[in-house]
Parts: sequence; C-alpha cells; structure tokens
Amino acid sequence: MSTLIVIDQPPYGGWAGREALDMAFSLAAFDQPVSLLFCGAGVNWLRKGQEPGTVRQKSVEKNLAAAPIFGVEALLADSDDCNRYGLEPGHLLDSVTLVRTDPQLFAGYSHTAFAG
Amino acid sequence: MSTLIVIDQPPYGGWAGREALDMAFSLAAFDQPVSLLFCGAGVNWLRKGQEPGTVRQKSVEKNLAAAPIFGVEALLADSDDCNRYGLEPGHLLDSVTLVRTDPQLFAGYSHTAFAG
Amino acid sequence: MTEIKTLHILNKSPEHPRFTRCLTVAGPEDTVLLIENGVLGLVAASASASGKLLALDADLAARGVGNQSGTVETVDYDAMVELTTRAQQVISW
Amino acid sequence: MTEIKTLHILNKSPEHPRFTRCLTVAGPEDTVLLIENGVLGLVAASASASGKLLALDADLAARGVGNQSGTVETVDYDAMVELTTRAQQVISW
Amino acid sequence: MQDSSPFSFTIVITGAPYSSQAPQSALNFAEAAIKAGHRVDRVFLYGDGVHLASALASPPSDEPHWPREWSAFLEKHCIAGVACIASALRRGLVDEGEQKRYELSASNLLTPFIIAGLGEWVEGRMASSRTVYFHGSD
Amino acid sequence: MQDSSPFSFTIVITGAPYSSQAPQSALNFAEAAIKAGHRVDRVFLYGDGVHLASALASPPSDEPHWPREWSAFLEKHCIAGVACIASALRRGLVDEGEQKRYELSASNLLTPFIIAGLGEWVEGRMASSRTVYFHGSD
Repeated sequence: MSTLIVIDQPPYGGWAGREALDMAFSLAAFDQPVSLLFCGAGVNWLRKGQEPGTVRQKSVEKNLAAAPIFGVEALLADSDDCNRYGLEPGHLLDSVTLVRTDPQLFAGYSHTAFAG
Repeated sequence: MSTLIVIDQPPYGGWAGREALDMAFSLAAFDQPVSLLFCGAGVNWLRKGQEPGTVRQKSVEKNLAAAPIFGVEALLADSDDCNRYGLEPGHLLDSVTLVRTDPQLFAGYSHTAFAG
Repeated sequence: MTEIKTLHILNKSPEHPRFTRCLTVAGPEDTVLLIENGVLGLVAASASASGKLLALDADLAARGVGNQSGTVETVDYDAMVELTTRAQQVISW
Repeated sequence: MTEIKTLHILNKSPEHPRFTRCLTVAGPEDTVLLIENGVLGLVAASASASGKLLALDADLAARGVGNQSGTVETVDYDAMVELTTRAQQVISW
Repeated sequence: MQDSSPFSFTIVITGAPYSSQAPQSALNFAEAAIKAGHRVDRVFLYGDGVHLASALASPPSDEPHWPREWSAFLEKHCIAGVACIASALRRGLVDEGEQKRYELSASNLLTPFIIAGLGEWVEGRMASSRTVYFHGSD
Repeated sequence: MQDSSPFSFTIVITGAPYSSQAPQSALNFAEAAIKAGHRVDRVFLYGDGVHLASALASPPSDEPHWPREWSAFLEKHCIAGVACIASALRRGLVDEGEQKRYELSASNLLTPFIIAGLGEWVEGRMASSRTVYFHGSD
C-alpha cells in the first residue's frame, strides 16, 4: 500500500520537483510508505555536483541523501532516461536504484501522484 | 520589418494561445505589420467546427477569420504539424497558408515572439 | 461492470513527454481517459494503447475532433466519476 | 566582433517540443544560447546545432553539467547582454 | 447506473485558473460526483492551483469566474477548501493571520478557502476512498 | 569590451516567480545591461509573469524575494514596470483603481509596478533597440 511520487520535471527551472519532494516527505512524516521515481528530465535532480547557489536556490542533494532516514523507502530512477542525459552510475547520488518505467513498476504501488 | 507571433500551444487547455492572439491584434491595432504562425500542437487552433461552449470558453474562429480585416498580414500553419494532427486543407479555417517552419521562414521577419 | 485496474487520466497533448509515458505505462487491464488537451492525441493513443481508450465528450467537442475519428468511445463527467469508482487506482498525468 | 544574425535564447529542456524546434530553425549564421533548463540539452544541441552554441555558466553550474562536457563555450550575463546587442534579432524560445 | 455504495473523494488541483483548464475540469467532476450521491470530503489546492483561492481575480464579465464558482460550490455542499500554505505564501495568497504575521498590506483569500499544510492532503488521501488530481495541461 | 553606443532594452517576463526561473534570469540580465552602460526602458509582465508584481508574496526568509528584488531594482534605476491589465485582472492582481471599479476587498499591486494595456508593450518594442523575453521553462 505504498505511494509512488513521480518527478519528471528538471530541477531549478521550475518548482514542481521541489513540491513533489515536499509531498513525499510529508507522507513519510505521517508514516505513510512512499517512494520517489525520477524519470524524463526529472533524472537531473540526481546528478552529483550540483551548485544551485549560482541561481540562488537551495541544494536538494542533502535532502535526497537523507531521504531513507526521513522514511522514504526508495529513490528510483529510469535507467533509459539516465542514459539519455549522460548520467552514468558514478554521476548519480548514492542510494539511487535504476529501474525501467513500465506497467510492472507502477503495479507495485497503490497510489501514484505527480506534484503538478 | 514585420513581426511573427508564434502559437505552439493547443487551444482551451491553456491561455497562452489567446494571449498570443492578443499580442498580434495589438500590433495590428497600432499599424505594426504582424503575421501569426501556428505550429506544433498550436495548429489545432485552426480546425473548423470547434465548439468551445462545451468548456465555457469563447470561440476564436471568428477572430481568426477576421484577422486580415484587423490587419494581421497572414495566418501561417506548419504543414507537417497539420498532417500530424490529421488536419487536411478542408479541415482548416479559410485564409490559412501552409508553410514549412525552417530558417528561411523566420528570416523573413524582423521580430519573432511567443506569448509564454 | 468490469473492474479497472488503473484509470489513467491523460490531459496532455501528444507533444508533452507525459503523453507517451502514460501510454507506455498503461497495461492491458487499464483504461486511459483522454481529457482536455489529451483528446488531441486520439489518433496517436488509438494506435498504441494496450488497454481501453476513452475520451471526454466536452473536450472533444470543444476542439472539434469528435467527428473526425468516430471510433473512440466517449464519456461525460458522470461516467468519468463512475470510472474512478470502478478503478482500483487513479493516476492523473 | 562578428555580427550574429539571430540570437536564439533557449531555456527549455530537450523533452520540450520547443527545444527541437529552435535547433531546426537556427541557421548557420545564428547563435543558440542555452539558459535555465536548456543547458540540460547540451549534448543534444551540440550534435544538431548548425550555428554557434553557447551556454550560460550559472545555469550549467547549478545543474552540475558544466564539467562533464567541457567542449561548449560558456558565457555570463554580461556576455549575454553583449550578444543581444550584436544580434540583429533575438528570439526567446 | 451507479454503484450503490457511495464513495468519498479528495480532489487535488495543481493548475491555476486562466492558465489551465484544471479548476474547470475539477469542478465538473466534483459536481458529477455529488450528483451521483458520492461525497466530496475536501479540495486541496497545491502549486499554481492555489491561485483558485484568490479573492481578487476579476475575469471579463462574459467569462466564468472560476474562484467564485468554486467558492459557491464549496459553501453549498459544506466542503472544505484548503490551499497549501507553502505554495500559497510563495505565490502571494494570504489570509488575515498570515497578513499580520508577515506585516503585509492586505489579505486576498477567498472564503471559504483556508490555508493549511500538506498534512491536510495526507489526511484527505487516507480518509477518502478516492483522491483525484487535476493538473495543468501544456 | 562593450560596444561604445548604448542600447536600450524592453524586457518582457511571462513566467511567474516560484513557478519558473524567468524573473530571476531577467533580473540578472537587466542588471548586467545597466552595468554595461545600457538603458532598460521598461519591464512588461505578461501572462503568468504578472505574479511578479504581487505585494503579498511571502517566500521563506532564506529564499530570494523576487517581487521585492525587482521592485528595488526598478526604483533604483527609475525603470517603468508594467503588468498587462488583461493578464493581471484574470489572475487576481489589482491596483486601487481596479479594486474600486470591481468592488474588491483589497488591492495587491507592488510599487512601483503599474497596470496598463498591451499598448505599453507595443510602444516599448518600438522605442527600445532590443526587446528580450523571459518565458517559463518546463
């Protein structure tokens, strides 16, 4: 009975990704099982070495690294989309699991939601 | 020294197309030469037989038909995108000219702008 | 009344990456309901949807795409509500 | 200072239809400047841009894509302003 | 026609009026749900959807006034309308309490909407039999 | 380094703060233009960009306050900031005049922004040597 929150929009250009993270952390705070799926341009949230201070935004790298501690069950990333954006495993934040975004993946969750 | 206003977003789901039309009509009202280019999903503005009363919006069919009278020089539509959306010439509003969206087309205008 | 595994509510035009993603993810026991700009992808969705495909009548009529492809089953908002109650899960794209 | 025919300011990710459209329309005498989400398309744009390709340094650094592909010429906002003055026309996508 | 047992809905709107069709589609859906004998527990506005709770929106008189139509619907059926506080504050949507706290010149939250946290969304999801999202298009 | 003859700019912003990066990129650009000795004639807010003129936006204190930063920049350099009236009224952005005309409970337009028609955009395009648009991303 876990929820999948999907982030398919890239970081910094918009707020939808942050708002999706807030949704996931809220569920975790209420002890509701939740995982995050990054796909499409959303996989760029997972790149190591982001310096969003240059656009005066806060890094989410620490939040994502601490996601398991906050109670988020898994950080999933679409492997094809990672390839498309040149994200090899070494470029990805730790604790990310590569998956295929297919019907089977979604069937494992009772709810799936986007932030916008 | 003509301006090209580009509409690449579909009708009714958002307001950007209407706001682009307003830009074109404003330029025409100030006697500034202007043409409209519909491309991508934006070609769906040009389909005959729209009934936006079902979503409680106003039809732009009459505005577009009257565009030449208002001083808009041309209504251009990308022919490939019309094909992609099954828009044969008979489905299109009158006074639409089919074009290819290529560097030559844009070179014919001194300014090009989107509404958003 | 057959049960629906997942009802996918798809409101994006075929230009939007979520349109393709939705159709990739929807399985044979699922239903895809096209609403808003999604109805512009009727032809593309008919070709690739593995489950059932429906489209909202008001949005089809607004965009004038109802008559051209008479093959899709259309629904109104009453039927859309019923679909959400018959589906185990609802995903809005 | 070479003249630029059209400066294309591209702030969309490669998933967005305007990204491809911009690169199709940009001719060999044009310059494409990637900003915001546009810098995520650096690799795709390098492969298909017929004119000059530039990327805004602040947006590259924010997204951590600067170091991976060291080939693109980067500019700051001062240079971006200068580019707009050197171009006959500026199109923001 | 309808299943005999009533369902309850939480409706989440993330698209703004006059930028997206989301508030309109959501209202049509909510009205149909009530008509079918179901309950709408709560409407939660998130992201750009919070603009639906603006008391100052003034569309042309020949266009639907989505904030007022939603307000009337919520009051008629005693449905809670909640705008996410984090989304609302960033986007300039404030009630009198936030006006005082941030020493702002005015408040602009339309009744009966209230401002509250994402916990309202979590609670809605748990309490309602279905949660349906209405996002912006493209 | 710079061309010796100064240019003048009209800047058009169509993306909202906290939904897009447009107001930030535009401010960085405008500051660089002034620094290079150019003139910024006018900033025109269109579509969702009108939310940049909100007097009620209250982002967390550790995030930039884009409406206030823009307001300070406009005042410092005596630049006209104009929100399109049609975009603004639909989206709940009103000055005192519109508040009275539409009998609204408050106004929320941040100084020095004013509300005016698309004619201001047409005029800006004609008067300035360059018009540069900042749209929302995706």
